[in-house]
Amino acid sequence: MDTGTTTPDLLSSVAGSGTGEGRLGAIQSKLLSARDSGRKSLCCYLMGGMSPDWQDVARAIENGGADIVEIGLPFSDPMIDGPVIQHASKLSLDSGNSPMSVIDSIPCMDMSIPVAVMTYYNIIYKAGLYRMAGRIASAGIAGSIIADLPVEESDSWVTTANDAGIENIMLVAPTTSPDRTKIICDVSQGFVYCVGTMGVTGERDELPNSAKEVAAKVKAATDKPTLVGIGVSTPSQAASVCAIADGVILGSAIVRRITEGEGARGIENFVRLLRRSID
Amino acid sequence: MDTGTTTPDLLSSVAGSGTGEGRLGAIQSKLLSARDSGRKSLCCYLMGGMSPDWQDVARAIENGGADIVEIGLPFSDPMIDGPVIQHASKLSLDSGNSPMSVIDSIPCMDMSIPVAVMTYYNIIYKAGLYRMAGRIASAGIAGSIIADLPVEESDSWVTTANDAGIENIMLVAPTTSPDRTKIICDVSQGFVYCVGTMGVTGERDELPNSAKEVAAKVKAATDKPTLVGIGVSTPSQAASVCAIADGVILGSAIVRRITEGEGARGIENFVRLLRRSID
Amino acid sequence: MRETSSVADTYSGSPGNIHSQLDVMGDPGRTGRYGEYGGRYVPEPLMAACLELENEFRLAWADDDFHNQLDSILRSYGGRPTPVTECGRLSERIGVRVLLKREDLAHTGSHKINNVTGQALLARRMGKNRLIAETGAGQHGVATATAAAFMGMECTVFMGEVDTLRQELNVFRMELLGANVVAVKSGSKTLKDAVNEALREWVSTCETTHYCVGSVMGPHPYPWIVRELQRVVGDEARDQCRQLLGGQDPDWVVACVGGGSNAAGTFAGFTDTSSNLVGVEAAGGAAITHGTPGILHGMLSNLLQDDTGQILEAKSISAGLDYPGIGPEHAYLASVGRARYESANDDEVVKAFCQLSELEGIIPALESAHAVAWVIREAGKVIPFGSTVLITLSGRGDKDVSQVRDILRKSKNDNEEGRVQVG
Amino acid sequence: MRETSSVADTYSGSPGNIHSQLDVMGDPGRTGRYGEYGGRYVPEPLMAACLELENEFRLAWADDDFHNQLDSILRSYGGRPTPVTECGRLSERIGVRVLLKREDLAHTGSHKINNVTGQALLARRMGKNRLIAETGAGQHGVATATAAAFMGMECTVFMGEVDTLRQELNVFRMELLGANVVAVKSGSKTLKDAVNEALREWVSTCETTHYCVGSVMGPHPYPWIVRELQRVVGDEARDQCRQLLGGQDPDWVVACVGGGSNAAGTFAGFTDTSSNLVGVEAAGGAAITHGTPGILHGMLSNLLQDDTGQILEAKSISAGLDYPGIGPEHAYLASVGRARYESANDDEVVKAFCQLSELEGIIPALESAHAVAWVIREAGKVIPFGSTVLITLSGRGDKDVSQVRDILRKSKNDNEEGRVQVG
Ligand SMILES: Cc1ncc(COP(=O)(O)O)c(C=O)c1O
Ligand SMILES: Cc1ncc(COP(=O)(O)O)c(C=O)c1O
Repeated sequence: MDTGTTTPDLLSSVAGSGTGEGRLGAIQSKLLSARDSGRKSLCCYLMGGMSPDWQDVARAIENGGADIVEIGLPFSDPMIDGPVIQHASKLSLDSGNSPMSVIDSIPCMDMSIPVAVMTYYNIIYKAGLYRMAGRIASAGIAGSIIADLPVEESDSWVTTANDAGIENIMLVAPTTSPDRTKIICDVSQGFVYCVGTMGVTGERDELPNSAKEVAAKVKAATDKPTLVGIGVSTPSQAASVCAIADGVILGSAIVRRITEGEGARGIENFVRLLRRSID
Repeated sequence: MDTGTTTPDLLSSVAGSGTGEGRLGAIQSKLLSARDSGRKSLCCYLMGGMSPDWQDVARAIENGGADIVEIGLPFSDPMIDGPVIQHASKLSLDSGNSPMSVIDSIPCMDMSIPVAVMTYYNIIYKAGLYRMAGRIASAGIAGSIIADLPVEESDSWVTTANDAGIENIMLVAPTTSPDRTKIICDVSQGFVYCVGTMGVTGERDELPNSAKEVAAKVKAATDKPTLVGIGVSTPSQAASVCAIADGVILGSAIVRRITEGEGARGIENFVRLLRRSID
Repeated sequence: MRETSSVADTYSGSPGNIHSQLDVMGDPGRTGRYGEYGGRYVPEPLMAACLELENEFRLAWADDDFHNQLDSILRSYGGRPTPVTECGRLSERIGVRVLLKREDLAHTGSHKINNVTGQALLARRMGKNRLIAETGAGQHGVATATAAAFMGMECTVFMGEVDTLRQELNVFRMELLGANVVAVKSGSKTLKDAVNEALREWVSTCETTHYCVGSVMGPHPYPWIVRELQRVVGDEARDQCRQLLGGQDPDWVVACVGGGSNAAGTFAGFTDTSSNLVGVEAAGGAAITHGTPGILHGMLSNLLQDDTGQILEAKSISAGLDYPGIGPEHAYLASVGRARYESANDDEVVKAFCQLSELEGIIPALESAHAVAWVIREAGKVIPFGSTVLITLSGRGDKDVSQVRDILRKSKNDNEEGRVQVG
Repeated sequence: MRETSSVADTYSGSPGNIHSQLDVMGDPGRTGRYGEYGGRYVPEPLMAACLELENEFRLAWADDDFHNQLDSILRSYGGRPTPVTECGRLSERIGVRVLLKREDLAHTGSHKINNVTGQALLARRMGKNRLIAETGAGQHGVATATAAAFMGMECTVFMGEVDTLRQELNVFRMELLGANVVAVKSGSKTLKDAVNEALREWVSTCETTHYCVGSVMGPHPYPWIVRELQRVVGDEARDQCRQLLGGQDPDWVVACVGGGSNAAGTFAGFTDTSSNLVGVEAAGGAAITHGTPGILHGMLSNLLQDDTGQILEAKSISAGLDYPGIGPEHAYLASVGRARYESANDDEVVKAFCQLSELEGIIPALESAHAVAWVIREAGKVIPFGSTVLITLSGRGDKDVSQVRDILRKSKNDNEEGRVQVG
């Protein structure tokens, strides 16, 4: 058994760990400098390997004006994802991709914006934390988002990732208590991922009230960049959230378009629309 | 509720009732005089109404040399009958016959040998004992055999039947105890019906040992005519039983032949064979 | 016994504690009479077996060892005692306090196990190593096969061919338990014919075989034996009710009636109380309401029959109540007014089935749902608001779920078709 | 908690009373760890609900009123205590003394009712009036729907689409009980996807809804809660065994393992005895034997997964064991050697199913038949002749009868075809 199990016994032991301090990573510096220059940030998600042209799409996202691209590593049981991303994950696996194959293809994509991988903890745990951190780092990936790794369980990964130079981004939810929010904000690196709605990933017609509330809560707790994802689906919703947040994360709205056959050009246009709406 | 329920509380109360004594009925006198003249008796059964020509068949039975004809009154649930007679009962009911219609057709058949009806107690009970006894007697029927009326329950019917001049024939089984045999023999009128085998009506390849044993048991207990039925199927079996018994009763062997389409002529020949085998 | 009709005259129509002086549900004597009902109308070949059985039962029932053995099996194998459940939500809904005696929790899913366990022990005592039984829906057949398996006895179950097709899974269940299932092709090919066939088989095998009758029916001593073996239901329930009701008895005690064994066992615990006893028959098999006295399967009781004495088929949604007769003691209790007998129709029963499931999380056997249906219907009418009612839930409804689904689907389709035609 | 690996080193491979000094099966603490296993790997949106649940459970479980309420419902509604049955004929056949803890007699037909009743009470305590649950074969779904009906709560059950088709009748049963059944069309459309979907639903409704997890799995505090709620099985069984065995404990205590709740509840009663504890997995779902550590559904435990961490489908004859993981405490007990985990294959299981039916008149759930199958196989081998073995019979097999019939028919046909080809 590897180090994945050396978790802190109590939340309090995490609070002082201050892993979020120290030299800034690529993601956090990029987002901070955007904020410093009065710009809102845009982070777009797609599932690695979900379509033959996914690498082109990733570049299109960059070209469209995103600040960060978030790349999903496929997992059979994506517990916080709605049908759109579940399906993308399945498409990726069914066409013979694996989390590692996705990681390994990142370097040749030659992205100039920072890349973060988003996945579930078993993918990392099974590979071995050290091995996975090395692999991610050597692929030039800047950050990680582990959907099912709450702060209590995050110590091992955060340590290992940091050693490899990876920023680990943590989530704050509408139901996260103030105390807890403070701790998560301390631990999170790159930015704080505000979960905009109580629910799984997926597009919604209306921006939930909770999206702005959680952003406000996080902004009150930290100076770190504060991006809202889950529940933000359209350019106008993105604009609305950015009244408070430092930026937005869009996933399902993009993944759905890819699934529906929209190519790199179409995605680039959509990202451009998003960019324009928050600028 | 009619008198059908005034049954004796205990077997012992039956023992002394001696309903079997007194003036002799047609059946008993016929069988006794046969015995006195060294002849064995033959009783043949058919189900009333089982075929369009059943009345002709009954006369054929007489012509073939039977001493008694036993006519079944159809009942939906003939508990001691095997498949052959069950089926005959169903045929009779299905063609619109009823117990009463069978009884009522006896007079015009103009039989010169005594007729006994064989049925189940519900047929009598439902009609009313008094009414049924009257109807049977006015049809010129001499005797009754009620398959499911053991001696304990027989008091009401025996009294009513006797008053109407009907001889009620009772059964003794292989399992009937000696004491009980004595009582049944006392109560039975016409003859004592020895159940030749532990089982339902139906033909059997071999004559069961019990056929002779039960006959011997009954003969040791009474001077009344002792006929064996159930389990006797062929002329040679009939002959074999008559080594001990005063006669035999054949039912299924005849009913099967009728069911299979054998007409009056065929039945008459079969009865003649039987007659010859026991003479 | 001979005073029956005067007793009936005195008490008929007046249920209540006046009866506590009567020895109702006692020993029916050597003749097996309940007033005018009961008796032993079997062909002579079966008399010896019936007499032997009566004698053995009298000895066994007076024998502490036998009771200890039986009680121990029922406890450690059969799941007794079964609880009494307070039905909070149903009670609130209908305005009377409903308690359920939970025979659905007994092994094999109904009260039938109480009876077969006792009879199997009795058979062993008599040196008979084979059981035969009739079954309708299969509950009694499964219970008998179960007892036979547990005690290492042979077992043959007679089941109407129609029922073997309707209840194919129960046939397999009995076979799994090691029983031989015979499909009866005579008569209406249903329960009453299965009884006939079991009796026929018994005639030829009674020296080695015990006929395990499934309800308080058949020739004496069966109605008595089965009632005594089911008495545990009523005895337990009375004690449990008194605990729940601060020493009081329920105002009403209600049970469904096919042959009448769960009702008889239940009533037996309450005859000397002031509880009103109600047996609920299937509307299509209401031998007390629509039947007339007659003799079938060895007993004098109320039967569904035509004018000429031919037995009619009972027709109900629940195979376990599809019997054209009723136990003779029930005919007696009805005649003296110590119990009343009502009926519930198929529609009410399906509704009650659904209501109990949804309100209490208990899916009742369709048979048992008859008792529930009557209580739901009469709450606030015959049963005054605020009364306390004990219902014996004779069995669980898992066996009936697919049938009810089909019924509900059909009635939904019919309604939809109806709507289409209207629109 | 931190000494885990040294504990594992000291004791691994040596089951026996040496462990009685350990606080095995105690409070897993705030982190919910069983050695290295367990934990709480859920997305942040669920953390508040998990923490609230843990806090509430700690309060409730320390509250006599809560225990009294729970015990009273389990007794008067759920049919507890369930008996321990001595299997005379099976014991004679295999040469070891077999006792069965009869969870098949509990309401709804399995041990699942113990867990859901407790969780429903807990939900009510938390002011949540809606239950959601995942289900595979439908047993836990039926149990949850039952508890919801009884307590007047709303209920939604998630069930893989494949399973809704395989277990159509259980879907209707849940609907009868008033639950809303959602057919899950994602992933393999079976149990693990139902869990995913229930978790997803919980994310959006956790403020009003309690997720009633069906086994000792999921994020802390579920494995602990469910084990504690199932502990009643083991506690009762130990007392009952001591009564039967003159104060002794059984040499072996055996239970089947899907998620592991009936085994955990049973083992909990025996950790401080010298009994050997054995969990029996389905050969096609043997997460301990063939799995590797990983994280799924909020817990770190042994999982069936490929090299890249994708979860594999479990495949077994019994839907209730078709789970690619196992409760984290079992992974722990295996790692420290306090319990051993074995497996039984489909053929053995069908045979055991038939044998127990025929010899004891008890038709076991296919799940439970795994435990029986292992005991039959190992009697005289791993289990010395003359040993005493307690098997928890987690449920009844009525739900499985039609499946077994089809299997037996198919194998009969295959054999016959085989014979024809040969001859
Ligand atoms: C559950 C259940 N209840 C009731 C009955 C009716 O029998 P009785 O009236 O003898 O209780 C049956 C018969 O099969 C049954 O299965
Ligand atoms: C009867 C029965 N036994 C066992 C199980 C397996 O669950 P667990 O391992 O949690 O006891 C199930 C699950 O559905 C079941 O229905």
